[in-house]
Amino acid sequence: MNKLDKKDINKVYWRNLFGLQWGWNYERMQGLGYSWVVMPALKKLYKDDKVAMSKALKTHLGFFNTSQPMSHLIIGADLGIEEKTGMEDEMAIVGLKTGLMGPFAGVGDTIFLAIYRAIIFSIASYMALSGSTIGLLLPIIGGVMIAWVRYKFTWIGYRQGTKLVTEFADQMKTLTEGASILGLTVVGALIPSVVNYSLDLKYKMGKVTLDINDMMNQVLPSLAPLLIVLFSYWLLGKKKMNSTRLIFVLIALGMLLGNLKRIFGL
Amino acid sequence: MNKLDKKDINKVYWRNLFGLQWGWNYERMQGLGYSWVVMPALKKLYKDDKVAMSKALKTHLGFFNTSQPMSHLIIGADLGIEEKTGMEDEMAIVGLKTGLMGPFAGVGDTIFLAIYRAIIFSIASYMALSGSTIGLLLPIIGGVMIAWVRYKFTWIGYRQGTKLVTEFADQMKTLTEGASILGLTVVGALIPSVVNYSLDLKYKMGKVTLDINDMMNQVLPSLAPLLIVLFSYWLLGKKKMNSTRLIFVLIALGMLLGNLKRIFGL
Amino acid sequence: MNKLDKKDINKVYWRNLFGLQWGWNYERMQGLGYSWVVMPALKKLYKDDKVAMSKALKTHLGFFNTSQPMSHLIIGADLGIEEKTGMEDEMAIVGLKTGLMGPFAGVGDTIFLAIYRAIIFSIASYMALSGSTIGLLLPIIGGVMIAWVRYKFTWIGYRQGTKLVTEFADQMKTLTEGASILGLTVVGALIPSVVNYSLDLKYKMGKVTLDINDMMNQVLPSLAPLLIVLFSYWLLGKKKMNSTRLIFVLIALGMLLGNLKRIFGL
Amino acid sequence: MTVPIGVIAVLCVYISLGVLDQISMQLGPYSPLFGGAITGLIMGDLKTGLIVGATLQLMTLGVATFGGATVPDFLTGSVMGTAYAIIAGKGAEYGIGLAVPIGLLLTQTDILARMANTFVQHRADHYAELGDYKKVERCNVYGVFPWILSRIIPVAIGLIFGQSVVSVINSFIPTWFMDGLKTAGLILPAMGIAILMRYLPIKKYFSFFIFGFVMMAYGGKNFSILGAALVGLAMAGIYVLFASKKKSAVVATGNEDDDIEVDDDDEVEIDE
Amino acid sequence: MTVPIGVIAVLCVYISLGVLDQISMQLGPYSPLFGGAITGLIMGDLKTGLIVGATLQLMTLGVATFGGATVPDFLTGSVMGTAYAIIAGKGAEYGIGLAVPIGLLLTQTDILARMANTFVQHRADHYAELGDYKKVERCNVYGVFPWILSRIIPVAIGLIFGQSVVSVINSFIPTWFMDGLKTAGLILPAMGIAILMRYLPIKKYFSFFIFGFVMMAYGGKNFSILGAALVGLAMAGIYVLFASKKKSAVVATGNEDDDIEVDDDDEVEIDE
Amino acid sequence: MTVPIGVIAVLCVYISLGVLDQISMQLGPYSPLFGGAITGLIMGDLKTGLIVGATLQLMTLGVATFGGATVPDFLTGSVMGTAYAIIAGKGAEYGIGLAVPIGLLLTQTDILARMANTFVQHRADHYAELGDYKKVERCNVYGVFPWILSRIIPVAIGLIFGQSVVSVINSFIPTWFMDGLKTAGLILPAMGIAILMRYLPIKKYFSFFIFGFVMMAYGGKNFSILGAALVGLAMAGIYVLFASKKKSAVVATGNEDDDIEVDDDDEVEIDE
Ligand SMILES: OC[C@H]1O[C@H](O)[C@@H](O)[C@@H](O)[C@@H]1O
Ligand SMILES: OC[C@H]1O[C@H](O)[C@@H](O)[C@@H](O)[C@@H]1O
Ligand SMILES: OC[C@H]1O[C@H](O)[C@@H](O)[C@@H](O)[C@@H]1O
Repeated sequence: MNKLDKKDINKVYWRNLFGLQWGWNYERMQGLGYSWVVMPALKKLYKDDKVAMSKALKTHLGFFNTSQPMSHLIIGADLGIEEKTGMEDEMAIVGLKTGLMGPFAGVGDTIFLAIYRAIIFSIASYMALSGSTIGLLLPIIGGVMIAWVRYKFTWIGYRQGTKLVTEFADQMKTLTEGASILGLTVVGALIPSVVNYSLDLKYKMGKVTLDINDMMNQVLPSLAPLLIVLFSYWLLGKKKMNSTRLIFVLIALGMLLGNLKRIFGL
Repeated sequence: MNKLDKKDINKVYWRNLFGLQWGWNYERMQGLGYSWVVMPALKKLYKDDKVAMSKALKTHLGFFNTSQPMSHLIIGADLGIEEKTGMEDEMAIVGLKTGLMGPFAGVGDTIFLAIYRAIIFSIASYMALSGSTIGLLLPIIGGVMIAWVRYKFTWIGYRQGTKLVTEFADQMKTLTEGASILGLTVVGALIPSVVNYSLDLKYKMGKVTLDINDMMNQVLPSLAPLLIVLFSYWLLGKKKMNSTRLIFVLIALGMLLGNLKRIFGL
Repeated sequence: MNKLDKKDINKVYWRNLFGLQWGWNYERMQGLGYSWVVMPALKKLYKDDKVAMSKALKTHLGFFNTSQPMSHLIIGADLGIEEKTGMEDEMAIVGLKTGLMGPFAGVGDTIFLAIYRAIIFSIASYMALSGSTIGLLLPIIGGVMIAWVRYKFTWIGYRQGTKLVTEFADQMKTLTEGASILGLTVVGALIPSVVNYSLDLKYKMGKVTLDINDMMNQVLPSLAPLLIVLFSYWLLGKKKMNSTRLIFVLIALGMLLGNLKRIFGL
Repeated sequence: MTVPIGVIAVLCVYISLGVLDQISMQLGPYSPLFGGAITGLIMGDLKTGLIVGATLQLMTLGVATFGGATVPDFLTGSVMGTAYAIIAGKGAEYGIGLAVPIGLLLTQTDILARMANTFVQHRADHYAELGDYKKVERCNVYGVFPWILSRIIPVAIGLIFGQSVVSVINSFIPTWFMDGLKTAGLILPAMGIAILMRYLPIKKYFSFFIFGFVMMAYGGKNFSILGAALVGLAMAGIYVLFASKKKSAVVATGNEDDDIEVDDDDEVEIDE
Repeated sequence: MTVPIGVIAVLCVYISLGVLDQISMQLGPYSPLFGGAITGLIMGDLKTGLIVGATLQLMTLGVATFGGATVPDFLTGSVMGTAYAIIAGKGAEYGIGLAVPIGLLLTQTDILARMANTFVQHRADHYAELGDYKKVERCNVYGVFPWILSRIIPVAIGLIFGQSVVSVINSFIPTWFMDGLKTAGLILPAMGIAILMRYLPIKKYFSFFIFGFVMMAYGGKNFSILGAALVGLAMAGIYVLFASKKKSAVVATGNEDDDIEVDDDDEVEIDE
Repeated sequence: MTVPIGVIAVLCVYISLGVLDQISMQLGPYSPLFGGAITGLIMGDLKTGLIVGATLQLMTLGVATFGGATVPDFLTGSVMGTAYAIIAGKGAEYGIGLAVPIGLLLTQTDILARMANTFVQHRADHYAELGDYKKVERCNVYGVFPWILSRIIPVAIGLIFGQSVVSVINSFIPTWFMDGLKTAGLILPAMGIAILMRYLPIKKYFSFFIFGFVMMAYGGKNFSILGAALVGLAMAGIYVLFASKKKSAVVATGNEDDDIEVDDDDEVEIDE
């Protein structure tokens, strides 16, 4: 009774691995990609049923956006359902996609975009700075491992079908919060390690030299970077502020801070 | 209908900031100060009602004691109530004052006396030891910020009135416990940083010198200070022991420890 | 009405301190020892009642195994019950012994075998390595303190009797979990401190020397020891694997790792 | 020194692979680190490339494109910064200084690509209605062109006129401006971090943010991001432990949930 | 060297401000740190003053007057210790050694002041009954005099006879006594800490005490009280998080309470 | 150099006390540390003994006999390793290298002793049925002989033929084998740790394992096992705090359980 065979699922996996975002656009984001990814399966499932095929394609060309690695779970589950009930229960499929894409984006971006990258690439970069190119292998190895996880996700999604939706949704909140805790710890740690600015302001009074940066570090190490981050965080909370504008604010700040000596005539 | 205007409340704030403890005495502690602080408001509220004024004054001359920064909340709330109902509901006012002064003393002393001081003055002192007088600005800045908090407290108390009593009481326990956690962490950290004693006892056996202090630190760094603190803590738990007596015990101990070399004839 | 006097209990304590495991064997483990330990009390309790004595002895010669320090609580409680009701309620006694020996073994071994030893003997060893024999006193002092705890346990068990069973059982789970947390923290910390292996593999490419161990430590300090431990842990989970076989695996691994230079011809 | 046309071609191929990597697997080529390294390798100065790339990478660790947000194109920045540094022969720092504003400038081309693809999306809708599934599929494939062009064009133009650009920079841009850019580069990573802070529930979990900061601020050279991540993982584990305990505690008065569960494969026969 | 009468007068004014600061805003002048610094400044040896003041401050970090308890008067101790050190020209350590017993001795004058004010309290009661509110107010103002006198008198006397006091100390007090005092000074901070430990619920929260101690004991020079306080704050935050979750969990089976609440101003438009 | 018969006798007495200590109080003599130290003392080279013993001890910190499991006999290994090192005059490292395989070899004698005692157990059953309680008691006492013999025999034989054993080792065993043994010694502690990990609920509480590892891995020389244990104790304290709060929260809606309980002896009179 299984209409899809192993090869179909695997084909969908490969398309998802590479092409989900080729057609990314502001209107439907990953919508075009989604339809391309599932196409090999759709062709199999609805080969005798033009009406269903057209309905399915319309659905899958719609707005979709989530974290790429997590998308495999959704697409897998989608195929599982469509294999059993076709497009009969369209609401179930739309519900699955739109219901999960939000929370999955949250967890997935936190883990795969924020944390994974911060760790792997900071190690690789420090190794590169000390002249070793071997560190460049780290992201490659990590990437292959993630591809493997994405493969597993596809099959888990496909096999569990809707069961996944309800079960994952239950655990999602706890997982998201766990990921947030991990994420915030890393974010806090990033400040002293990637914002390497230190105030270049020394003030001579008679024989004594006041090093403002030393004094700030005596209060709290990396105080200056912390303040700049908190300032940026606060700015981002303002209406009319966005990350691109923030960049210009920070460049202006850099122009100022980089010329303190000139400004104060020291 | 508001009998008190902004100026009245602010006058009370200023008096509270400076004079709550001028008349501090063992019998009523901040009782005399309290009546002086609220006097400008009392005069306004009861200017036509000698009886109420006398009742109010008697109430406010009674025993009162709490952490100064927190007192603003109580005094603010007191004014809020008296403005609405006068001294009619005397029990409400007495209840407010006596009910909150205890827990507020706990939280306030922990935060403003213990923790705030330990942090600000330890930083300032270390800066002073390295020759910089700028550190002296830290407590001044901190103090001004606390004065601002106290100003806010006055108005929050005044505006919320009795609502404050019930709401704060609810959160008080959690807040107190949070403050205790913060406090105990700092207290633990204070031991190695402010008890700088190290056992001055070296013992020569043939070619080898036994440094008792080194050996203790090998077991646990700052073991000697920890033991002295635990001993003091234990002593304070004894009947008949108080902090003044503890001082003399510690001086005696110092006389002993400071002369170990002489005693052992090394 | 007390059939046992202080001397009897103390005699049992001393026997327990030294001889619970003299007759240790694979069939009944501490069974023989148990009967020897409680013998002085049994003789007193059943001196006129051959039947009861025989029944008691048979019971106590049965399988028994727990952490030695904890055994005092069980033996104490056993005596307390037998003093009151003799062997009438045999099930209560058997239940006490078999019910508690398992969980007590868990907590006791964690605290007294794993954690206590790791701490005391690591300190003593580091002191020995720096030439001082005084560190050898540490385990002696610790051992005497444990003997004292065991003495207290005997009396607590004896006085509380069955009450102990129910109360302790309640708290046992929490206590066991607490001990596990403590234990796992120490276990994690043991890895970098006692597995002192570092990969001896340097690779020369032109002027640059690649130190594999340095590179691993850049990723994570003590990565090699961690990997070896995780590998051992994983092996122990395999069917047919036990700790003796693990030793041979590790020796083989050592033969390999210790000759890496020879193998690679560096 | 002008850049040989062959080198420019190879770099254009690389940057195409890079942008495809960025929107799919994110294996590595999409990162400023690789951008610098590979440009350096191709142009014969690997070391400069590694330094420019690694420094830029560390500066942008927190910058990621969440929810389709556009961020500066630091990959192209890294490639061109490295190239200019090698052309000018002025060292890695010069390249880093240029990479930042280049990355910023190219924010716009990324946006153009994402907009352009709205066109293929609509074509796909059209073909879907006609029932021409082949062409629907082709639409997504065509989507790669805007992505690739948005990277190739600036790189090609930038490198072809490389020598002139460099002379302009060297003669017209005042040092205070370059100093300012340098400092801007040092504080720009704050943006990535601030975005992450907005993205994560920091008000609720500020505690963990503090932990991370304190560990790294005081731990200094002895500590690392991986160390912080391990601690974060441990704390997340404790959180989940308690969160799930609480739930069952409420439901079932917490009886069986916190047994020490030992799977079969957990048992260990520690004996001969 | 005797202390000029002008200097004594200025120091008396300062100590008056100091005690008023102590019982009100606690801005700074009330602290041994300021006491040493200002005395040093006035007597022309700021450096000695800073060292005496800072050392004394660190020794008494945990000493605070909770619930009206009397503690040694280390402010006056700091002022006079600094003054004697400068008069004797024997360096900061000499001053610190003297400051401790002086502070201890003056515990008594603080108690006297607090007792004396019982008088103004009773006067105020009296006037209140008469309805003379002006005078009631004046009573609280009069309360400052006992406070001020309790500090001015010892400082004035001590400094007027400064030279003689110093000679007496130098010739009559044996070195073992001074050594003992010095060591006593080193261990005295234990008192402040022990008081705090009694004051806070250490039996319930001993864990946090251990954390604080371990961080500082092993962290050593790389760590600081502010670092410990930040960690403590983070842990308090977690505690409050769990405490409030638990409460609502029991009430409402924990459904809506732990959503990631995002206020409006939290949203961030990360785009062009 | 051959080992004088008197020395062998003394070491046999010591090893007997050692094994009895191991199965009872575990005061110290049972530990490799003492084994090395005492052998060194008796054979006139305390320093070598201390190093062999301490190193072996650190290598086997996690190795303990849970639930009657047999582990290598590193006490005997330590005694004989030290003895051989002194005989051969080749330094502590040589001794450590030998101690490991000796300890491993003697795993078997421990097992024999534990088996042999099944015999006395059965004798005791027999006498118990006869009602001869004296003899039952004696059976347990007889149990010490297998224990003692299992240690004395290898030590005696090993030391009597010490000189020959050493020559055999020196001439026949290749250096690659000794190198391998040395490395094996360095990684063997992993076994003890792995056993502990199997023994404790690591899947549930992996967080604390990570904490311990990270602290020590990054803390390095500045940290210690006692420090880690204190942190572990603190975390266990917090766990118990929350675990008991939760329980009462469910039962009693958490009203009175988390008061700050202050016993009478907690009060402190902080005053004159
Ligand atoms: O946020 C979900 C998702 O949104 C967009 O598609 C891109 O920014 C992805 O990188 C991201 O993972
Ligand atoms: O304890 C509350 C309060 O008591 C007294 O009034 C003084 O010791 C204050 O410093 C303290 O804040
Ligand atoms: O596990 C309980 C107990 O089992 C055996 O009797 C021995 O291994 C003891 O060391 C251990 O304490």
